[in-house]
Amino acid sequence: MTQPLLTLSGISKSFPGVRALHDVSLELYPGQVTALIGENGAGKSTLVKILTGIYQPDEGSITVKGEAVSLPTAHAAFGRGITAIHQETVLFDELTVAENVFLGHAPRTRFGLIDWGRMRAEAASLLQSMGAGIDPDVKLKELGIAKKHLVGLARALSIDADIVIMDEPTAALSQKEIEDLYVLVELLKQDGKAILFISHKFDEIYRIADRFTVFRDGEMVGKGMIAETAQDAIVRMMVGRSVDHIYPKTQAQIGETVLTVEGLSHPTEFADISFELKRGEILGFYGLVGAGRTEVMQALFGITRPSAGRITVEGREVAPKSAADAIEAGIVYVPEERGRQGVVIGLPIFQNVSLPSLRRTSGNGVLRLAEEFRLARTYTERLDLRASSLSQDVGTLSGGNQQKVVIAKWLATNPRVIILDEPTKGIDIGSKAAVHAFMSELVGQGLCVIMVSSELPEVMGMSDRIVVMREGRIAGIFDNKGLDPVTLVETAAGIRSQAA
Amino acid sequence: MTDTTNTPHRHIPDRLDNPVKSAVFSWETLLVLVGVAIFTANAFASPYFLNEWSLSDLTFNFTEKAVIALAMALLIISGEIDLSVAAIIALASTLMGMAVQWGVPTPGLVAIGIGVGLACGAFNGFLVTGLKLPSIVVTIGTMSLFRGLSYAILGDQAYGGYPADFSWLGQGYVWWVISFELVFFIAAAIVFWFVLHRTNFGRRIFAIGNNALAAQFSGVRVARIKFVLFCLTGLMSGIAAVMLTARLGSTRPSIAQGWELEVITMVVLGGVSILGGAGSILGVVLAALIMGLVTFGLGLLNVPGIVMSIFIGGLLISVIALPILYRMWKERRQ
Amino acid sequence: MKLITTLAVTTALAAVLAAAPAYAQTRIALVVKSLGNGFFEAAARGAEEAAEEIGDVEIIYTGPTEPTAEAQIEVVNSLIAQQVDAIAISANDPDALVPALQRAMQRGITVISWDSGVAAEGREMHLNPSGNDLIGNTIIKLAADHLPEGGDVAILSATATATNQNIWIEEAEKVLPNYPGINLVATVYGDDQSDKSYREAQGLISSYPELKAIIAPTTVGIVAAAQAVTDAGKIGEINVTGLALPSEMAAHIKSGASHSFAIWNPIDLGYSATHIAYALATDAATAEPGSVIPIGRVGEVTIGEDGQAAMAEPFTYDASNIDEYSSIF
Amino acid sequence: MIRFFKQREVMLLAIIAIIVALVTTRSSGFGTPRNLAAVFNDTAVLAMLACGQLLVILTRSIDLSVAANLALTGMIAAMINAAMPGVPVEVLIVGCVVVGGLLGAFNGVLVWKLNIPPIVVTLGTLTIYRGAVFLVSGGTWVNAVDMSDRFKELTRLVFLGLPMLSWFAIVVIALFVLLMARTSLGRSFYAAGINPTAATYAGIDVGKTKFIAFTISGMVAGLAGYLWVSRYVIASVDVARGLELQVVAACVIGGVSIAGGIGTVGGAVLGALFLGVINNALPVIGVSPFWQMAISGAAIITAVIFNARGERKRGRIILKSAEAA
Repeated sequence: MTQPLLTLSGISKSFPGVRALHDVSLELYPGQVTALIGENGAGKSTLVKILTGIYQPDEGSITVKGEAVSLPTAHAAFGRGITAIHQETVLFDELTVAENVFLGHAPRTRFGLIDWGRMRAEAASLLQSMGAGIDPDVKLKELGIAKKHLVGLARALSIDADIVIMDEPTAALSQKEIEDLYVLVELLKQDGKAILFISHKFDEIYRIADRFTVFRDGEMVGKGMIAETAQDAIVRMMVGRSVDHIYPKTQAQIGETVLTVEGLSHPTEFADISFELKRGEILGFYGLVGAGRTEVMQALFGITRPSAGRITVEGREVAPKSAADAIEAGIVYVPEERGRQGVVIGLPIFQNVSLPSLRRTSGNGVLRLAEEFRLARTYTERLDLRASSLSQDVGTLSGGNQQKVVIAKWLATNPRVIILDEPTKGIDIGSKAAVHAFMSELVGQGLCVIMVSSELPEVMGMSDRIVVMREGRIAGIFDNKGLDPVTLVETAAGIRSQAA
Repeated sequence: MTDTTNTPHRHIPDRLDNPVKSAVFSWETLLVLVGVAIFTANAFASPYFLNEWSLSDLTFNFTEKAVIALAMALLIISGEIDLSVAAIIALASTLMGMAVQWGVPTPGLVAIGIGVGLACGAFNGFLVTGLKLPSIVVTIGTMSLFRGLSYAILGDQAYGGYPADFSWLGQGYVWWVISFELVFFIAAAIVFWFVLHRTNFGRRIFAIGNNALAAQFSGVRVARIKFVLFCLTGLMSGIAAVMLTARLGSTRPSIAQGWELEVITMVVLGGVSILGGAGSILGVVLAALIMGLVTFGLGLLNVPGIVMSIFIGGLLISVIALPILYRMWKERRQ
Repeated sequence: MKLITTLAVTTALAAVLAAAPAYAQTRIALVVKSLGNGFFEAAARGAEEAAEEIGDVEIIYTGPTEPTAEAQIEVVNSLIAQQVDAIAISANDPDALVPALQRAMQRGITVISWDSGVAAEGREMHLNPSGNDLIGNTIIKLAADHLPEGGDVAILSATATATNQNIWIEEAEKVLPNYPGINLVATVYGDDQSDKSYREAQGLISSYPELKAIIAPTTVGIVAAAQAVTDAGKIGEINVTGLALPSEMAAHIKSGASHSFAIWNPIDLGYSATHIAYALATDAATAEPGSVIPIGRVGEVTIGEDGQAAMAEPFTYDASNIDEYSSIF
Repeated sequence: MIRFFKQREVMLLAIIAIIVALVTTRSSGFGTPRNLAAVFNDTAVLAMLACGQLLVILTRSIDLSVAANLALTGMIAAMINAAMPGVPVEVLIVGCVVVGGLLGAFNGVLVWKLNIPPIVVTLGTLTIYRGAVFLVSGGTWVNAVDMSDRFKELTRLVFLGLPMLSWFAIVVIALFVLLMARTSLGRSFYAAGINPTAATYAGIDVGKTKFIAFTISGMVAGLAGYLWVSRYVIASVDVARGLELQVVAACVIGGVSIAGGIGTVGGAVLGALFLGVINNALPVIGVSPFWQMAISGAAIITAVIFNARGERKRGRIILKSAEAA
């Protein structure tokens, strides 16, 4: 049996009040992909930060190629041949592609100065070898998210690292781009690199990983070979119990049309969007990243201004010029980027919940705290929020609980239409199930829901009907009864077209 | 866990901290202690300090600046800044002076001063919220522009001849040694306290300062509120211009030179986060008092003004740095 | 926190100890436009000299950091609170200081202005360093004396708001007809900042190729103008003159950038102001038109109809006497 | 996009050229190489300071203490020169750079280690350093007579037709160009400003980068301290009061984004030259000097609007990718 390229043993790390990792161990083998699996908050990100020199472990040892090492800085991790591709694209928008690839380890001239010519040439050949047609001279901000990921990957390859950490690399990628990524991972394996692959998606873990390690609550709870282990077994390790109903979709009574969108267009983002939404219905929006789904939703929510089209809610035409207008019209939006757009970190939970409803909780513009607490309690308890008090800063909550605060905030406004944009992205299985159950409950009460999701099982599991978008237009609208997932994927990718 | 309807819900308390306890360990408490210490030190240092007229004169050292600081605090809490406030005073004062030459009576002068302030504030607000420009550079620009216009109008001249009843606004006493300026400042502080801490508008300012994008996504009309805050800051600068002009009885383009930095120092010293999202009116009022006490106290000892400014600068950095250093020291000991 | 308290208490104690013996004395505050200006430092030395001469006088030399009226009012307020016996002020604004100084007078404090005046209702009398007409005439004469054939001259002033500079320029313009051939082409303002004055002087040099003299009735301006002329290689072509302290201009007299300049003696000015303030504060004299106040070694002044008095004629410095004075002030 | 930014600098250069041309039609002496060299010489200090400020602004900070730093180091240099004329001027210059660097490093430490917002730190040190000038000098001036000839002459010596002051600026600007374009340190200022998180992952210590930026800005201010005092042969408390805002203005006019990460040495220098040309042109064309301030204010506002338009010129505006955190 081959020796591990990297071994972690007995690693512990605590933050004030939180034990992030306790006595965990991990081995990475050359030429193999090791999947790191765990719910959010299990300690995966902390581990990545320790491996890349951002955090220092309180206890434990790190061995690279049989040599005990310490990684005091990101630079030191570099030096040991460890590199990471992060969940989000952590790169530099204002710099060129070539510089993004080589920042910090650029080729030098004889005088120790940066050699721009060689840098460009090397970046170009690297990108070419990856099959990515990206001009090394353009600024990164000119690229779409998927291409940015490829640049991130090129950066990782340029470092010539032995150990590559991929932290949810497919989270923002489309199906086609994910396939391309798998090819690259194969190449890396053939090169003898050790890969740590972090993912929430079991299908991809089974597709590319050789080994797995499972974390739960900061501890290592299991490891083994993928080929020898069944999916349920891993899920049980992750959650400490078995999850039966991931998609508890119950059929609600479908009623009259609530929302009608006709010919909604925008100069650059989308065109000619028309659909209807009925009472008690969950309408899925599926498509590749960048297909324009979020932009359509934000237009309905008054954030982006459409250039043409009509929106009617319960027969009344609305033209939201701001989120405030949309809320008044009964349309609310749970954004994908929770931290930036969803919650106001720094304000306590109850103030987050009452923010859009202040007009109702106050008397003539004067705050009434008791009313706010009452409102917040009603909705957060209904969503089973886990918090020590309503005056707690919302920033101290986990991702899943923050999402509950956002949903509570909207329920408190008595909406007609709830738009959920990637509602379960980056939250743990437990909270995910709670969000799904709650969606079912909402439509049961006669609300209607639009759910934007890139997760095929989620879209298929939750929606009554599915709108597929491609390149800013609607490529098809499907009834979910007996729908073949292949149809959806092919429509989204433009392989198949359907007259809706 | 997945069942959200039938099981009894977990109860979440409103608060955990005892409000009294959190009030005791607040920034404002620190400021009160600093203020009392300086007051006591002043009383010991100078036999002339504990005298009703001295204490009354002391208030003139800060009231006009503090009136602007009230509005500036709201603006900074919302995540913006206005460096042009002193220049607004210059322009407002200049136009009031111009109006005097045309024989405009006192009510008209006050209206002009406040109106010019409001217009300047609206101009800043338009540039920042309408054209989406960063407020720090916009107001560096308008700072030159407003004062520059004042220079262009006045040149080497000065305006004087303000009516006698006008000067009461800057020099008059409402009762005993209590000046009009002080009364106005206290009234304005109460109004601002109420608006910031007790109204929806104030709550929205905090939300914007913590996360403007999320606030916008929660239905807060961010641009409109920021615009109002710029107007408010301009308005208060206009009022400060009225009081200062009335107190001086003359207008020159160099009036209120350098006040913007003093006003911002006051706000930051008052515990308002320069990054936005946190702060209180009580803190700003206490900081204004402290700055008045320090400058007047050192003045009584005939300490040169420039040494006072070192003291203020040091105070600004140290009151912010000391709690951080203390926290670091405590963490290291653990 | 603790540091601040300690500091404050220490300062307090030190001040109490220092201030204790001061009560019996006559306390005269010499308030200047701003601290850190060589001219006023020299005046303060004169005041100290007068205080020593008189005996039981304590001089409080003070002023704001920035030359603004608001800052000066704060200084005056703290002097009122200290119940000083007299305030002698060189004002940043003739009108703005009036209310504060009136309050001082109401509280029984003697108020006079010197150097840069306060409007009549804000002081008992004003001591001009010299007659405004004399100064106005002198600055033109200094230029004309070296221009027998006449020529273009320009004035580089301090801030556009400086009272005294403006009066002198006005007076200078009045006497211009007496100097045929002298042609005043421009008046610019350097704001008493060296870089701005320098740039304004450069502007004059390049805009007026026929320029023969720059007159700067302010000490920052004249130094900057002399430097600009030197740097432009125009020594001998353009004569820089005006009002300045000998120590500041010594180098330029020697280089030839300036043939001559004038100034009253700032030491004498501080000295005289102190004597007058003392005399008025102790009721040895009254401030009414016609009264004559002795001012020690400088002689005496007579208060005119407008409540003003002039100390002495400006004194001209050139290569022959510069060394003698440049080490004094 | 690179092309676009280059274009912007060309545009600024063109605007400056047009102003020079227009002024020359009114006063023929203005456009002569001799006078333009004088204008450059006049702007040299501002341009150098703008380069230092560029580093600080790139890292999402601001340094308001540069002018006070300049005044303090200048005063110290002048006082040492007056007291000990024997100390070689070269030593004094190195001393100025060191003292200025230390003052800048003090700002940097407060920003780096205590995480105090830069605007608060430098607002505080601005008043402290300015006050310190008063304390060290006791309020007195250091005049031409007190300074040694070499101290005064060094900035004026003409070499290849330009005074040494201009050469100092040219060398400093050249060093900055080299630093920013060709060294990893230079690139790390951009990286730290564009995306601090990503910079950390790329092995850049963002706090330390800010510290270095403040230190370099301080070093430039220190050098400028000597140059200023030598050029205007006077050291006083009031030296260069208010210059800090002009320095920031030069950067803004030169297209440096106050949000960090965007800006070039060329832009900052051109921004300074723009202000220099305006300052020098007004007295020449006989515009009342009282208009100067209003004009430079209007120029700053126009430049900000112009810059913002440029930054916004993007293809697809997708909200969520606007700021890849």
